[in-house]
Amino acid sequence: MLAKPRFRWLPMPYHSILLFVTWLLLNNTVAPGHLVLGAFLAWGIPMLTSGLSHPQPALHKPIKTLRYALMVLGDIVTANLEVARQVLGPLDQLHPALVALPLDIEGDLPITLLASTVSLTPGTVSSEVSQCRKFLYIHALTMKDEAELIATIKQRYEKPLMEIFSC
Amino acid sequence: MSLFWIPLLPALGVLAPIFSDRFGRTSCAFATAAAPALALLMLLFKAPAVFRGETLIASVEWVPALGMQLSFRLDGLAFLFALLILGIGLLIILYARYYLSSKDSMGKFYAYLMLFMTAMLGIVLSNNLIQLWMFWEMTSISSFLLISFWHNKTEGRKGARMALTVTGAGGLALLAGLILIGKIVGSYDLEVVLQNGDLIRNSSLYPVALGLVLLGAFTKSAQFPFHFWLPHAMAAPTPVSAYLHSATMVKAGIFLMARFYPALAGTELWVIVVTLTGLATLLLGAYTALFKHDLKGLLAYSTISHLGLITLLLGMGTELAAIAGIFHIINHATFKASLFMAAGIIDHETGTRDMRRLNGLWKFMPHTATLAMVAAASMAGVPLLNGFLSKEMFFAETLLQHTLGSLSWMIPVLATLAAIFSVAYSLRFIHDVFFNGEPIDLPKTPHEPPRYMKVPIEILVGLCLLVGIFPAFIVGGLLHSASYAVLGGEVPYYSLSIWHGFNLALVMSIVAMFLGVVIYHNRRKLFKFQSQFPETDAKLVFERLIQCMVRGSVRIQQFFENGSLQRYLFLLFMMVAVFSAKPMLQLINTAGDRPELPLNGIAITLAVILIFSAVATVIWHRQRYISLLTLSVVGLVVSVAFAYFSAPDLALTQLSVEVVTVILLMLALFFLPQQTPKESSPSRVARDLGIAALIGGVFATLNYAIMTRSGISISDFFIDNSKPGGGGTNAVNVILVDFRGFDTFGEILVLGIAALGIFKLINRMKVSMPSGDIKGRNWTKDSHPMILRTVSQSLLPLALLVSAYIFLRGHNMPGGGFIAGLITAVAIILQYIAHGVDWIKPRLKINYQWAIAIGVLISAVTGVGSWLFDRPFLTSWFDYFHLPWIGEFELASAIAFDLGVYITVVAATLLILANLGKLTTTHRPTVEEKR
Amino acid sequence: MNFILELVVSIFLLIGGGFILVGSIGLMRLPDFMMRLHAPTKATTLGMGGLLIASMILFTLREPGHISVHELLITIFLFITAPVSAHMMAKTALHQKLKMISRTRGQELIDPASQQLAPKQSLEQGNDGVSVKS
Amino acid sequence: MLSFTVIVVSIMVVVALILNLWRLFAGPDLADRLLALDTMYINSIALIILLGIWLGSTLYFEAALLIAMLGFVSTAALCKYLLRGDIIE
Amino acid sequence: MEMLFALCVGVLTTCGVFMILRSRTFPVVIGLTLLGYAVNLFLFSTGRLSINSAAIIGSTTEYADPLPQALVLTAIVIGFAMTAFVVILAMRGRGDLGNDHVDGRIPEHSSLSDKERK
Amino acid sequence: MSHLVVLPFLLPIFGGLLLLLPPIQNALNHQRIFAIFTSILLILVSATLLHTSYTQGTQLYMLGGWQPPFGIALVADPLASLLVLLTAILGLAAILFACSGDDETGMYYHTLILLLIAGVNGAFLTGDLFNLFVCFEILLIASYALLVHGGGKHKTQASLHYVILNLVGSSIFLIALGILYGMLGTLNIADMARKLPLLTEDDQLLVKVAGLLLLVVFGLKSAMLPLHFWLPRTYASASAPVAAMFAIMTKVGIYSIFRVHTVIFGENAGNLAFMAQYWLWPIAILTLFMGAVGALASSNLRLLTANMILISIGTLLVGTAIASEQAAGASFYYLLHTTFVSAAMFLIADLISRQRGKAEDRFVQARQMKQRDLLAGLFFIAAVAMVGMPPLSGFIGKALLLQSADSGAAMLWSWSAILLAGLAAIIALSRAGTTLFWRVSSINDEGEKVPTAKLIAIVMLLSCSPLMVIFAGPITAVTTTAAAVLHDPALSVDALLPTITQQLGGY
Ligand code: NA
Ligand code: NA
Repeated sequence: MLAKPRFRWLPMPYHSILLFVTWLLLNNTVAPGHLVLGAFLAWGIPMLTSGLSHPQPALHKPIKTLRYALMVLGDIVTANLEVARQVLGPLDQLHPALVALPLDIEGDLPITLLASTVSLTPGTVSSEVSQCRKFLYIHALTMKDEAELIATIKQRYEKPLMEIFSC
Repeated sequence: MSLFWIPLLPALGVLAPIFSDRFGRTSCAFATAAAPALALLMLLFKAPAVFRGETLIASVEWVPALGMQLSFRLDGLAFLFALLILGIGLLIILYARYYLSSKDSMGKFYAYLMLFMTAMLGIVLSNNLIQLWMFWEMTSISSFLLISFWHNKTEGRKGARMALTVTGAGGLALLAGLILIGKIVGSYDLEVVLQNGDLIRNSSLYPVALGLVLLGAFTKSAQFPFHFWLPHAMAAPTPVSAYLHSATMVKAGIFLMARFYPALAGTELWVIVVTLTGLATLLLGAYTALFKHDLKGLLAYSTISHLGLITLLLGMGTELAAIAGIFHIINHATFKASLFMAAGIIDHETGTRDMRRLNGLWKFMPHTATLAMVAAASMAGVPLLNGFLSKEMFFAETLLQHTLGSLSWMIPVLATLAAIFSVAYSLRFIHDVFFNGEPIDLPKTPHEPPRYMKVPIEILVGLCLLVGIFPAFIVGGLLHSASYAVLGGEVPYYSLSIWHGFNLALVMSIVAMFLGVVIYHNRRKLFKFQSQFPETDAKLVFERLIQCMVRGSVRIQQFFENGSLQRYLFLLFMMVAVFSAKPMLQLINTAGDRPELPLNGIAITLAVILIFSAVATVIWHRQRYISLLTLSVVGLVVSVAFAYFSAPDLALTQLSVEVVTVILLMLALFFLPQQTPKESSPSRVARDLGIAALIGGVFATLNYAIMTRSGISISDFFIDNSKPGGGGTNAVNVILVDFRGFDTFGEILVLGIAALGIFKLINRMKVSMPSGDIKGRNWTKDSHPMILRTVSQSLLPLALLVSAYIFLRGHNMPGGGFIAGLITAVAIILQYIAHGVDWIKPRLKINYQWAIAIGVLISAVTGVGSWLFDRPFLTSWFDYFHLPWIGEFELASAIAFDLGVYITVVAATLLILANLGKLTTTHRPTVEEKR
Repeated sequence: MNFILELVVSIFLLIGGGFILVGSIGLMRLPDFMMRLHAPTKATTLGMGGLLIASMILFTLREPGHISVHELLITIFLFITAPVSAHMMAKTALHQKLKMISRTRGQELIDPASQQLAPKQSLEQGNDGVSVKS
Repeated sequence: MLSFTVIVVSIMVVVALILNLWRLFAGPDLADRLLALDTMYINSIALIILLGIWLGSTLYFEAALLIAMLGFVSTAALCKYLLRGDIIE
Repeated sequence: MEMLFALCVGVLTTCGVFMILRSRTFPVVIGLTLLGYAVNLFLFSTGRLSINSAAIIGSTTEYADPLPQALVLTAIVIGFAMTAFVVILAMRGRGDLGNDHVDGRIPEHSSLSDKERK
Repeated sequence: MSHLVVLPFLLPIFGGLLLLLPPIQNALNHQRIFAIFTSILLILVSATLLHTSYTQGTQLYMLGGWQPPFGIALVADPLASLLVLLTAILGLAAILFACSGDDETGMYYHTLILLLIAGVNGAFLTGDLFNLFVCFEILLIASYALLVHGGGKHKTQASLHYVILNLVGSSIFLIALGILYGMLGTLNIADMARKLPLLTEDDQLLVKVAGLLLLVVFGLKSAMLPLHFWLPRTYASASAPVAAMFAIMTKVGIYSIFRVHTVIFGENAGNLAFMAQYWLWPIAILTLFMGAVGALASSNLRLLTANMILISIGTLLVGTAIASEQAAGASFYYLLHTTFVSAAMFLIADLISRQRGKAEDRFVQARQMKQRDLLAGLFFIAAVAMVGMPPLSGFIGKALLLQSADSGAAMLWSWSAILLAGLAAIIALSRAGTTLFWRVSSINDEGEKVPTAKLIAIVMLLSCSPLMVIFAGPITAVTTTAAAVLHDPALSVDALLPTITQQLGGY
């Protein structure tokens, strides 16, 4: 399941693409000179840093990834409106809770992505991962029902992530 | 030019004993004597010319800046002294051959002696004041070595140190005096000085100059009150005493007075000071000598007394008195040298110098006794001996002078008194040692010394007799030429005959003889009388004085230097405050004429945040973690301020440095206590706040004053030339890599050295680590949180890309090698934080030490590269190129320079932080076990 | 056109500023650390997104032919790092067993969480939950 | 209009900064102060972006980017200190 | 604005100097850092304050004085190197001397001892 | 185009850095040989530079090809060149001495010494005040690292004080620089001298603050009172060759006082002409006093030597206080002398310590040294030179300086202070010598013999003293010229700012 360097001379292809795009973003340009320079850097930097990375599960569904990202973005906006209301509203109506989310997803990167998503979206902050990687401890700003919260997260975020990483 | 050889030969002779020591004692003595003998011969060849009244001068340039030539001058006075130095010196060499025991290092002794002889000759032959002083001080040093020759004896060490201190102090005064004379006259040339006596005497600085010169002379010649060192110099081997205290060292002071007689003498001040000093010394020496039980002690005080006599004569200011003084110099040298040598023989043969034990030696060593008795008689002033003649002249002069006005009669009376004691102690020397019953348990059974040990005494005693009987024939010429030199012109008539008729001087002599015998006869009563006074040992007093000084110094030092950095810093800040506040008090306009920027609420709020955070840092400084957080806020606001005031480069740099610094401080905090105890008293806090506020206020005022003043600046040059001259549009960066690239080069060097130094510090560091945090909670076991690990990993390539971006655009836009380097370093540090040293180590195999060297070298080589084009170091080059499709781009040597900066920054930062991290990795398990 | 541009930019700016302020108000107002953590992590991050979009629009449309998309990078960066920072701080708070307000549910989880253990008694419940789901 | 909005938003950000500073000073725990500092980092990014908009200059973008990157590292390190004491081990 | 700037410099200086006068190494380092900020701001301001005039040729019409900026940049870097050294030296001092007092020993009259010492 | 001027800076840097890289880095012996080779080369280069600047006049080197005052210029006048040569000789001695073991007790010894030399040389050669700051920092950071060389409590403790004090000093330096740039708009020393008279009287007061703050900074480096506290402990705890090398460090401060306060605040400075004199007099006298007190209070030879350095600093400060061309010339001669001799004394103290067992170099009774005569001889020569007694170089320096005092008050103060301090030195050193060498408790043959390399290093330094006497004529000719150049505005200012039509902007 773990991605092995598929090409010796291009150890991290996704990274390289990301870096290439980033370079163009940084320079606000698609001028030929920067295309060349960006390509060079996108190739060279992974060459240098590949030694310093843990092997991670590969992305299998790029399209799904994009869709997931957009969904999260939407959730962030709505989550924030909710949080704003909660923060500015009466505080005694908040019912914070600490919850242990059982994990089905495996692998460092997927778990990290899930944790990050959880932190960015409705009223929850991921606080700790158990050593066995089976539980994600979550703090909720306000929670009505624990089971519902867990189910939502698993349904809305964990499942697509598992699909993306095919695990 | 042959004049040079006279001092030079003994100087070279220093080496002779060192190399000939191994060939036996006699060979060593002969080898040593060769140089002075030759010098003496050369001196004698000059005698006719000198006696004709000529002054021989030989000089070469040496230190023009000091007005110092190497210049020697031989006139009558110099001739007389050189003769004594060389002549008696040769006798001493012979004498010492037998005196020194086989345990003593003869080579060393002779070498010191030659050094001393050179110095003495240098003094008497100098024609330049500074040169004279040079040799003068050399006598102090070499006599120190000679006096302390038996340095395993406390006596020798302390005596030598005392002599050195006193004569050294006098020497320093003399130097000041001589320079003063030189300033008055405008030259250090003795010839010129002696010709300008009136100029000197009329100068307003004359009293000071005279005082300083006399201080030198009096200390050297053991004049009251500086006489105390001389008796303790008797710890030296007797040949040394015989040499130093008869003809040389102590006579140097006398010589000085005689030498400067034409320039300094003749004023009322001179007469009073010199006369009174001489008189006091004469009396004190003569009186004290009688009570000394040590044979050499008696001779020492007698020497002091005779030196006083000569000083008195030179002080009286009449020409004939001066002549008498010079005559007595000769006579004293001869009889005192022989007496010392005799005393040395007695000491050598009996093992003691205590006159209470030494009795009746006549039976054991009649030959030596005879010689000693003749010399002692001369010392007492017995007719037909040379001592009598000069003493007669002395008496005659005391009767003629009017030095003390209506009290002038006291001088002949006191002189007679001194002569009485002089007769008494001479008598004691003869009677108490050679007669007066049987010796009392001597360590050795005395007998005559080796034959040749007596030869020097025989020669000198012979001279005493010859001069005493045929004065004019033997020393007439010598005395005349010396007097000619001292008086600096015509010599008045004087008679060198044994019989001057029955006059008052003769009466004084007879009275002295008679009363001297009477006093000696009744000595026991006198001894008893004297014993009721506590004897003050000058050495003890001196030592106590020195101890007192040392203890005082220690106390002063401990008072000021209490080892407290806070005090040192306080003084530093005080100085800053005083220096900067004083001119500010005089400043009329605080604000200048430059219009100020308008204020706005956002800036005010940011300033408030800055001020509050800074103050909070101070208030919470005992809780170190919090102060670190507030400090970060200060840094953040400063960065924003830089951005606000049009300095994006500075903002970037400040930000990145800030983060690295905070990481560093946190690393340190782990090994340091996490809290600061309360130690300062409220008054201390108030004091510190006061000085801090003062400095802060002054700096703020200065800052305001400068900012509001319009001024001139060279900065337009950089704006104008940044693009055409440096090839970049970011003027700040062009200054850094081009206009002032040298500064930047130095800066990365500093960074590199700091990293090396820190590595050095870390290398042997012993650290203690807390097993829990500030509230005693244990640390978590999760050393590398998974999520942090995962994300940091992905951030690394991104950060590297950003740093490449910052690096490449630096020349034209905010950025550059330094910032890029810090970004890279921070990104890698993040990896260290997230993954730990053990994980990174095998994956990142960079030798940071090499990388630092290579980084700096890249910059340096880029700079040196311009030499190929015959341009100075760090001259930059750039050009624009065109490639199809890609378009125009620029290549500049500054990029290579900046690359060096980048590499150095990365390597230095990582060398510091990564190694600091490593420090604990190996120890960590033990800490965990402890829980 | 110019007015519309300014309007759009202004709206985004105000949205951004508003969220930033909300984040800080939350930071100030909320009663315990874990709750306070929510406000800046979400609101401030989103607020930043608003500002950056405003900047992006402004600099891209102000001059024709000039695009300014690099602000996107900061946004992406913040969205990657903010949850991690929050996670680390939450982890710290759990480790230090910081007090949560009393009505917080699931406080018994603080102990296992701070030691990174599985929640013992809630393990069965968790299993139940999974079984319910399946 | 835009300049007015920028001023208004700046004031909002600055007020946010003040609130953060209050939290930094008030604590009560180290974690609170740390969170306040982290938020201040983010808010200062906002301030710099606003400065860029106000001046119509893109020169300040890098500073903002850098604060984002470095602020994260700084927060991570400060957390690590509270967790482990030793931030690099 | 200049007055405000100068005020900040003054306060930073005051705080820095006061902290430098403390007796333990860590506060002293903090003090040196604060003084460093003050000094950098001071040096920077000798090019006079100006807004929207970064010395990037072509970006504006008026340019701030780039020279003090370059000097401050150098000073920041050097200051960083020096701070790093003194921080490590302070650690070394704690290791070698057993306490973190700047004099390497805790004065006897001090009522508080170094509790953290092991 | 000749690059001679920049070589004394670059050569040690290249040498020092190459030492860090393979193949030299691999073996200590390679490092030693390479370091010695570099320092000998440096001596040759410096001597050539001195010859050039003495015979052909001041050498100006415009770094980066930018004209002063815009770029940084190196200015090799006779004074700077002379001091560069002095540094090179000292460096060789420090490297040579360490080759028999001292370089093994810590890392990077040779590199750090060479980089220290680079910093010192840079400070001597630069004509730019900010670059002087940078060079100061180079030499300081190298000195920090060297100070802890060998390890041990005392070094750590002394370093803490030394480093913190100097960090504060650096801050003050920057403030002063800021004021100067803010008011004069330039960093070039010569240019500052030219622009100072153009300011109004009120504005000049601000510059005066800067000048006095610089005096504090340089005073701290040169250990003048009351900023001297770091010196005795620092020097006494540093390892011997480092202490010897440090002998030049205080001189950098003195040099800077001469450079700044003669050129910028010299004859042409109007109201500010020689404004530091007012403070320098009492400071110099007090420094001499504290030096003398310290010398008398010293309990071991290294401390004593450190205090002797303090006395020499006081003496040199008298030279700065007199502020005449003649005094400057005298001071330069004395500076050379005292640097050689005090460096040698530190090295000798180390040899003595190693042969006296636990007593080390403390003034207590102890066992006899294995090579007492040799060490006593070396000590004697160094001591005689140090107290300024003939026939060694100290006396010429002292006499020159005394001679240069020209007013009655100057004579009174400088003479009495210098001469009395000299007397204290005589007392202290004679006590030291007699105790160390003659108060012997037992004789045994333990202790290491003096290694040849160490002996060579010491003899090299010591022989400079008699050589400075024998060749006093030519040497004083150089120092006199150096002083003349420094005091001549045409040479020290105008000649360094060639034909620029200054287009000055304003704020
Ligand atoms: Na007797
Ligand atoms: Na560690």
